[in-house]
Amino acid sequence: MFDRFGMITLTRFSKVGGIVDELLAGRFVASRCTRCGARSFPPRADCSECRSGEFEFVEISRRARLLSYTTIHAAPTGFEDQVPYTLGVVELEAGGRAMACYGETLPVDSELGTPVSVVPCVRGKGDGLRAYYTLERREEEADG
Amino acid sequence: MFDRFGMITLTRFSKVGGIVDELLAGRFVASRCTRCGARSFPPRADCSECRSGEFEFVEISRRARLLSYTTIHAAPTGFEDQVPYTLGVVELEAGGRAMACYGETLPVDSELGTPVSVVPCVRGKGDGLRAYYTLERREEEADG
Amino acid sequence: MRRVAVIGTGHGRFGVRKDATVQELAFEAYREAVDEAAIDPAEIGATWVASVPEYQKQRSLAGVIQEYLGLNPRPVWLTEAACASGSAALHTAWTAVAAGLYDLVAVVGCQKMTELETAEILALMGRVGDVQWESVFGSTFPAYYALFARQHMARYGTTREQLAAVAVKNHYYGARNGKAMFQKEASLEKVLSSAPVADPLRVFDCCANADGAACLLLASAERAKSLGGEVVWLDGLGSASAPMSVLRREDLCSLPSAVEASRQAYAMAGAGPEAVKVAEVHDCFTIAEILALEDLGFCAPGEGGPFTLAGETRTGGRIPVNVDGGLKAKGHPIGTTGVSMAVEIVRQLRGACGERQVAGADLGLTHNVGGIGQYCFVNLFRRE
Amino acid sequence: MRRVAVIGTGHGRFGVRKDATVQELAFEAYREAVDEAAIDPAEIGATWVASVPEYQKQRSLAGVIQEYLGLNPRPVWLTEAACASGSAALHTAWTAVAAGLYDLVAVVGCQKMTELETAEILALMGRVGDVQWESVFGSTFPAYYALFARQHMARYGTTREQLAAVAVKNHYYGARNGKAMFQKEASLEKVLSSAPVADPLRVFDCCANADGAACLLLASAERAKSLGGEVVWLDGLGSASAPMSVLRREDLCSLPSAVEASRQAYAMAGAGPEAVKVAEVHDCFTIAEILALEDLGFCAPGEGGPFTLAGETRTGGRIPVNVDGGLKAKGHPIGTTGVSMAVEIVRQLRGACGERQVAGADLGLTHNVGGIGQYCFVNLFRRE
Ligand SMILES: [Zn+2]
Ligand SMILES: [Zn+2]
Repeated sequence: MFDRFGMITLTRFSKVGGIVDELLAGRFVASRCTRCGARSFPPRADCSECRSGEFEFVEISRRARLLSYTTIHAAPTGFEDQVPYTLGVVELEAGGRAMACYGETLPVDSELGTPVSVVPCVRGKGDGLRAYYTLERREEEADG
Repeated sequence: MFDRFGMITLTRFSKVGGIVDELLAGRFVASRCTRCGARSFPPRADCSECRSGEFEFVEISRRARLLSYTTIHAAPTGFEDQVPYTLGVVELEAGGRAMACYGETLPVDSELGTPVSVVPCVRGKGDGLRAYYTLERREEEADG
Repeated sequence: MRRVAVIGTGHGRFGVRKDATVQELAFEAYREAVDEAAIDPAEIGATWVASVPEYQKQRSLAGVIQEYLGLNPRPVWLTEAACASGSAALHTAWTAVAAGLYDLVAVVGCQKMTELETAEILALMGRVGDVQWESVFGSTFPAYYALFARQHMARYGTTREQLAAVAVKNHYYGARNGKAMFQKEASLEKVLSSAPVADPLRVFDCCANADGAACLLLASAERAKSLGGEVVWLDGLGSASAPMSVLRREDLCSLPSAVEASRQAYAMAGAGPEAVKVAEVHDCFTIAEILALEDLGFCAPGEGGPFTLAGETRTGGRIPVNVDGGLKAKGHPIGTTGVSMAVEIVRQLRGACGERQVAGADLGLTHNVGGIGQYCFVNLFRRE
Repeated sequence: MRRVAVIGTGHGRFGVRKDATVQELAFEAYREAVDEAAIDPAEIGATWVASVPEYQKQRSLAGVIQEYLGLNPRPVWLTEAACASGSAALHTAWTAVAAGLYDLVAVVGCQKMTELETAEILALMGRVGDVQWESVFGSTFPAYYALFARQHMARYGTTREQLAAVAVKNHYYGARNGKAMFQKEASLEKVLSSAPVADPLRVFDCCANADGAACLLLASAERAKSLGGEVVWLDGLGSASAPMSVLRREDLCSLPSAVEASRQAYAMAGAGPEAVKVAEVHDCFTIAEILALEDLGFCAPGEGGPFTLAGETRTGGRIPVNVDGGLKAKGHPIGTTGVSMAVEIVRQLRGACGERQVAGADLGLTHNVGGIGQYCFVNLFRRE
């Protein structure tokens, strides 16, 4: 399941593989410990607060701010056709951070601190299916 | 240079890469420390006795005895088309040991201790050139 | 040097774990160890991660594990000694506590072997030996032990039935271990008639790649005693090497690193093989368990086969060996194995092994071999 | 704990070594160290090998190295902490001698990075970070440091010229180090106009993959003093971790593992940054040297750029840094680097560095980072 997450497959199996289904349904989710309620993005199967291994996915806000970014000119395997591509790290309003590629709407020269949205995306079908998210432009007062 | 040694390439560069030229010339050689005279098969660039890094190749007898062997049915990458193949370890009369595949003349059910010869072989050309050695049958009193 | 105790053990389920990442596997074992020891994780001064890196897509695994366990900023690094990586981590941890650097540390063995594609596994299988002079002729991991087995059979008259008896015994105990990969007995006929891998070894002579994790918590004498109850001590450590290349070994009927490591461990613990009540030995192949029995002094050289066939390595025999199923039935997540062995011995010394329990176990031994013997670690654990 | 000294150093030529296997590279450094210390190798009680395994076709390298050095049956294993693997081996060795397990041990850093095919290197480059949540979006090693650089520039006004000044300095010294990969100066213009890699970092902001080996011999105080002459002591060790994932780091303008490791090392050695006369810091990228200057307390947070541009990190400046060329010009055989840093500092403390010598160096520091800071080791060496 997890092998469909992201732009290429590196990790095939994970207890949080269900994130793929959530993204396919258009939901941006964090994990939530069902014992103590601690939330995490990126999702974790095991709670860093109380060590419980029971969790659920909860939908969270897509609202975020740009923390840093880089435009990559020397690509690793699987990204050769993308260069140059821009990768950003964002601080989520719901807590936690995400790394993702810039979507079409986010200008490459956006300043640090710029409001962005983390938007679920699906590409391909069958064996070629990929579920991921991109960083998109967000108007300051608009919601995700 | 060393990338031509053996049936497949794993090690591309070595100070003892010259063994390939020796095998191409039909010579079975050991390394010899030019300071203290210590010989080694497999060859070593650095002397285990005196730590000198100066060595030369010296031709040695092909005479050997079978120490152990196995017939391999589950092949690794590069040997898929060979199964089953038989691999032997021999004790060289000149000192040291060699591992190699059985050549066409050595019966697969030879007993341990059977006299064998270690015979230089060359296969292919250009980029496909391979230099190696095989284990062949030897009559007790004949010379390799 | 301070005396060092094992105060917590954790062991995940071994097998094909299509449900978890390697760090998620590690967490299962870590959770169990922390809960068992009932300590605050903030006490853990450092962590050593044992894993053989090339099986995982995640590079530099130690960093990911320490983050996932929530143990930053305390130090962590990885130890690798092939199939003995777990014992290398345990040795490192023991030394750090013995030296007085830390009072409480963690050892995490974790390995994910079944996530790679078949082609990747076959490529790794072809690079187990010395790649310069051996692998280029097609040697594989079972092939080396097959060379050992052939010599042992020729010199001592060891038989296929004796080899198979190792597998039969280990499957018998694996069937009684809820964490084992193969929880199913295997008949002598099934072992003898399985498909050939590297003659004379067959499928049932070989252990299987597995996913899985295990964890140990070590502490200084003072901290261990403060927890109350009986303490299990790591009192004897032995560690030695032998030439990587089979072409540089004097003898193919013994692992010289095992002989040397056991000599060190017995001397340090002040106890010989006759005092050992339960042992975990490295049965990556059936012949390997036979060699271990001889190298450790449980029986004379050449006697390993008859000794096994006579049942001396079963519970009730002279020295129960691998009564958790061994690598053969429990599975062999290579970086984890040394840690898993130690977990079993500590639990045996605590009398916590249920129907697999060896009565009166007060001194236990682990024998963990790397590759074809280029490394061997022998450890002695004592309950007191 | 016993005090531990460095009694021997060896350093091979770094670069693209199309002449040698990794064990042959290791032997060059080992030979130099043994000859320099003038000891009998039979005295070496154990060896730790530092290397990042995935760059070599040879699996379980430690076994091959120990055999090729002729040190069987003494124990050996490998330590891995990404680019800080060398310091992890040194830490392990220090602990074993300090605990009293051995009187004399060897640390061998060795790495062959240029034997892989380009496709294999590109695949490795794409798995440097957390593969589950980061690498699947195309992150690379320079990309992470680019994220750090971008933040540092935004927060503190650090400039491209200041970053470039690190590279210019390190190439200046590399041109004076016969073992360096790039023994050639680089102008500010050349650095600034080199091709972009991960914006704002360019080719000359990045160190290069290299082949090479280095070796250290450590001994107990008693054994070290018996050799006569001045002794170089390893008196302060610090080692810490930080989350592997950049998504779990509080701040992108500092490596928390470096701050914590240096705190430990200064406390243990009883000396602060003002007492350090020469330092080797982990300049895998130009921004990394700037962060190091700040994390180690050589200058205030945000001052690393101006501090460098003012020449304070050159010989004659406040604290000479990487006067062997650093990773940038010397080359970065990742498993070897931590050992190479220690070799340079020990030689500086002995006054053996010729035109690169720092006058009056009696306390030296190494700062060795693994990956993007998931590991950091800081060590303090003292001549006495
Ligand atoms: Zn919780
Ligand atoms: Zn010599």
